[in-house]
Amino acid sequence: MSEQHRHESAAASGSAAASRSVGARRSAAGGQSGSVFSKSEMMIAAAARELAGKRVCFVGVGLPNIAVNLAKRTVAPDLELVYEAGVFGAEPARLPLSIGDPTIVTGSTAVMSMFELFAYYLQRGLVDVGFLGAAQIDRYGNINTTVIGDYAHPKTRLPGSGGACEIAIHARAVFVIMRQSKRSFVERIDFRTSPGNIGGPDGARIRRAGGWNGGGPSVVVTDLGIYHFDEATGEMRLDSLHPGATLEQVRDAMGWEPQVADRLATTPAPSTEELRLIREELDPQGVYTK
Amino acid sequence: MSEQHRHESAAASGSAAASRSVGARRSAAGGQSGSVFSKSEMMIAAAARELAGKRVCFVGVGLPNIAVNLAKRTVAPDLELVYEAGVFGAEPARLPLSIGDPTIVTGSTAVMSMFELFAYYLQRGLVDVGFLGAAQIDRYGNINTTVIGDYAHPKTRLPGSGGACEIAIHARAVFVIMRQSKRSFVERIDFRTSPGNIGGPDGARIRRAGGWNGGGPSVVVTDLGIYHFDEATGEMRLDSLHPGATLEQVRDAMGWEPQVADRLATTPAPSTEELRLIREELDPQGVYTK
Amino acid sequence: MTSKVATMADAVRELVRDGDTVAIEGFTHLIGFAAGHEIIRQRKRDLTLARLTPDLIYDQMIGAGVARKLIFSWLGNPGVGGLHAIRRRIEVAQPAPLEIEEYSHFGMVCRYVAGASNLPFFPLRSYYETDLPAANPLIRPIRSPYGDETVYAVPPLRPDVTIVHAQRADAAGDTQVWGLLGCQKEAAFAAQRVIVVVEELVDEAVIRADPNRTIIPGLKVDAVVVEPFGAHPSYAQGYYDRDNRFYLEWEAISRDPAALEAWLDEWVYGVSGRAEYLAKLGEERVAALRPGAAPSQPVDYGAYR
Amino acid sequence: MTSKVATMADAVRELVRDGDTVAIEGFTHLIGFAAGHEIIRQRKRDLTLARLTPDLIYDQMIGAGVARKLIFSWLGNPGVGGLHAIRRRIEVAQPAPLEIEEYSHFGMVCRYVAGASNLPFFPLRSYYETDLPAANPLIRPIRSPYGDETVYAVPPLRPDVTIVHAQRADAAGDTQVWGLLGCQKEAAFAAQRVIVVVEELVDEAVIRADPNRTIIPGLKVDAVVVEPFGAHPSYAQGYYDRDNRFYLEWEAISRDPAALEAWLDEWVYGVSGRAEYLAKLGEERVAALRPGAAPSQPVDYGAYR
Repeated sequence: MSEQHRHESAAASGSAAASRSVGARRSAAGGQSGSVFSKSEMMIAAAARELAGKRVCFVGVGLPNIAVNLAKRTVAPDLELVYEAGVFGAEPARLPLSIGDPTIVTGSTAVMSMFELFAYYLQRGLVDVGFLGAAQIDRYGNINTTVIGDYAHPKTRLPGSGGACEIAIHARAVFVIMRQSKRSFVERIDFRTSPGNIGGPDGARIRRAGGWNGGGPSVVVTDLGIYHFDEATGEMRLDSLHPGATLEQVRDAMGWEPQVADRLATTPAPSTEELRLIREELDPQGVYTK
Repeated sequence: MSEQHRHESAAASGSAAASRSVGARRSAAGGQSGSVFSKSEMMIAAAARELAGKRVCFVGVGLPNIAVNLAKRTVAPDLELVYEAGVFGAEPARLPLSIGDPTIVTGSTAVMSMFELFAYYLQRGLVDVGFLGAAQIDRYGNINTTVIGDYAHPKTRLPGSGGACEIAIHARAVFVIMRQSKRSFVERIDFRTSPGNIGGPDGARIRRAGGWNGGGPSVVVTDLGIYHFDEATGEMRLDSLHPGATLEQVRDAMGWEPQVADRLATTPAPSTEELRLIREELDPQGVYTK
Repeated sequence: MTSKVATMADAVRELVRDGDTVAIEGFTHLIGFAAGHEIIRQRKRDLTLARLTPDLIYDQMIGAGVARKLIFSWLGNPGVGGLHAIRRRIEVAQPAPLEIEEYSHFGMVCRYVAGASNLPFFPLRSYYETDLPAANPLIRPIRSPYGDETVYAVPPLRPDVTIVHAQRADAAGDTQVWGLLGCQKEAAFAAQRVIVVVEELVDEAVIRADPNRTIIPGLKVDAVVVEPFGAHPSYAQGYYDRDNRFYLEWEAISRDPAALEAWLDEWVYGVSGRAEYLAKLGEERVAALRPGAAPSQPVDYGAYR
Repeated sequence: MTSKVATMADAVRELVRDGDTVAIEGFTHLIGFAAGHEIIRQRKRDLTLARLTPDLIYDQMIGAGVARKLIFSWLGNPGVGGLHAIRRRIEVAQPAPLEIEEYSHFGMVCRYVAGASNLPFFPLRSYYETDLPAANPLIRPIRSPYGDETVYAVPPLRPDVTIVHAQRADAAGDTQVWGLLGCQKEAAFAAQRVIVVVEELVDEAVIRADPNRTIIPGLKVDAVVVEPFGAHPSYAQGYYDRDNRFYLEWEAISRDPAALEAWLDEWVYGVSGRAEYLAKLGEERVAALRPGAAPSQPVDYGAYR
């Protein structure tokens, strides 16, 4: 299962989840679009913009699905949607409510066995971007979706890897969408399900030496801002604050002292067109965005 | 490629081949059927009878194909035909002239990739009988279809393994159909392409210990008689002489002193019904049987 | 050709034995709920259940007490929440502990491929720099015989019984699926015994008119059970949609052991089989799940005579 | 979406380079004769040719001098005889030696699977107690990390170019095949560059109406060449039969270097491409190869809106 599933089950396990923004819809101050928008809408728009120029995207359901479809309608018209269930080139006629939705199959380019999907597409290195969610993430982008507490006697049993550890290793770039809090942005994760930049500075070297396809985590979009990763240290760096968010809020919502870009930007608010697409075409019932 | 191909290419390379019976058609003395029949017809009928009770057969084209189809109409009505090209449950509407014949696909039960055919059917152990031909065979049923002479500087380059080494290892039983001569029944084969009973007495042990599916060679049908293999010694044993063939002819056509059954039988000649099926339904043009 | 058509009750009674390793496969598509319910109804015990995504069906089965062990790669109710009956057994051993053996999706798939291929292991490039090999010592590094690269290996998974739901089969068990294929073929070939549950029983001629769609030959099939809507609340491509309402409702049922027990009493123990379950569900709800038509075009195999 | 449709001449000129490892796959079915002839016509040199069954097409190409090495598993003219141009180079180095690298069928298939899967090796249970590992030191034993079983490994095969013939594709290169699948999918995913040659160019909607038949997505395809009867004298399921007469005739042509040269002059160098080749072949001979109809029935994918 992909992003949103891990996500939401993590939510059900007591962790923060992006979809849990009920009540926040259209409550945040508007940006350049002049309109109000929810935190989820900001996260979707920010993630979609990062997909500019990408070709093949391993999709999860929920926010990543909407972000990917928004990108396809804006910055990445040639984006091909891959679902781990064994679909390439999906053209869903409705917003899939889960990855177990037959609409991802009808009208797709190719359906293949899961062996072929994972071996010939993902492990072969044909996937440009994969989305991951996290119950816990550390400063190097390593992710835990397995357990809170000890593996043998967990305080909270999370869903586990699914395809996440494979996406983390093989997707050329990894996008993370998640809400941040001291419980989710932690100094030390309880279990490493999906490798990010591993120990930090030598993460890139370990990936190259091991012949991994993936370059590691590329961007983390939270409800407060956008992080990229410093090439030298492998550490997450806050590059942009969402409209209305403050550095203090960010510091209060993470377990380590964050690196902050010299020129900290403000994320452009969702444009009128982005909001129109999200609200009218992609999630008209507001299932994921309210 | 399967039996007949190896076979015929071996023929083209100067070795004996079962299909080279041109001119022999209906020249041999008749048996209980009272009619005349060719050496090829005798070989086909003898091989077909050995298929009694078998379920899944890896088919080659030529004599094995006719033998298998004869068995399906007589002693083994439930026989399923498997072609290495990736077909299970073929029902050819005409006699396939090669394994590259589309008639093996149309109307079959299942078509799959060659990976799946070899991995999930053959290596998995689902094939009861495989047919092999040989340019050279030794007393333990080890087979050479690779080279005559030295591998690096061959006197005659033969086709090679194709799927033969896999059939020899994985088919529960291996049937060999070939003409015998001092050049083909040899004391020492030049190259072991397909293992039979290996060194003889410990062949069965090696197969068991290595976890092979295959029990080794089961029967060799030649133009002169029928051989099975002695369980204790792993050596070929002449159990039956075809009508009109003599022990002297047999000895003159092999490179070692053959084991002969205490009660050497005479192969029942092709029955009227066997001959009718071969001549009217299976090879009406006499391509393989004249 | 002998018919392998059987009732679900007979197929499960004869082919699923206490203590077996059972794989009900089908990734989001064609999940074998009808078969799982029959296993609950027959009160099978001490099963080892294997499945990439245990999903609601294994939450129900494990909640009902049929299993002692779970082999899996992702444990959740996709898009909704958790599988609380399973989690209770893992987190607080209620009502009993549950042994687990955990992989990633590709790791599970490769285990079935190894089983189907009669291989002693299968290599894959997963697990690097993760804690998974430490959590599951059956995930082992292996060096390539060409250079010094190291990959990981997983062992073959060889279920005693694999159960798959499919769109159609003939009476001999020749089985066809379209839409998502998951790893049903591999799980079936890996197994000792196979039960196929289908939406429709078709004539052998239908199968033979399109052999490329066959995923399992009758040769590997022990029983064919005809059970329309047997994958509900999951879906069957072209036959019915996923019943999302039930997935949403499961969250509350699964959280409460008493509610789970009541649900099992009403919908599993309280019905004789799938026909009664469907009648209880009601015609209207069932009818609402049927999709519009989206037919493929025929292809020509050619008559070669 | 950008169209990848190209002429055979352009596709071969741009995508096949001297010294490349080239795989033209298609096991008995859909053999890429038109592409092979264009490679001969453009006088490519020093190729390493990979293919399970070199068949007539590689006998022609190797006879024409395009290759320095052959990777294969079975060397013959199925049902007829030998490949004498290749054998002359192996047996008596005439007109030049030919390097060979030899496997079994399953070994070759596994090499493509390893290449397609980005694995450093692939395990299989072949080669036990044979002389093949001694003849080819790239076939190596490997111990299972579970117990003391030993199997064999083959290394990945990663062609610079894979060429496959298929029944149909759209302009983006999304390719569909039915009937025998051979190892075309694996050979294509293993390759750096892919040329697809098709009987018919179809609209994207035809592909999307039956996604289970797609074997290669446009993503992996560099050029789509529309070349009806491009697999003659082999066959295309549903389109034309195998032209057995030519396979029989090849035996004599291949045995005689002068006859081979004359044949190449007439049928390859002497024509501009497949259209002229077909015209030379004659309408009657081509028409006689067309089969009767044996259509599959449509399946319903369901419209889910």
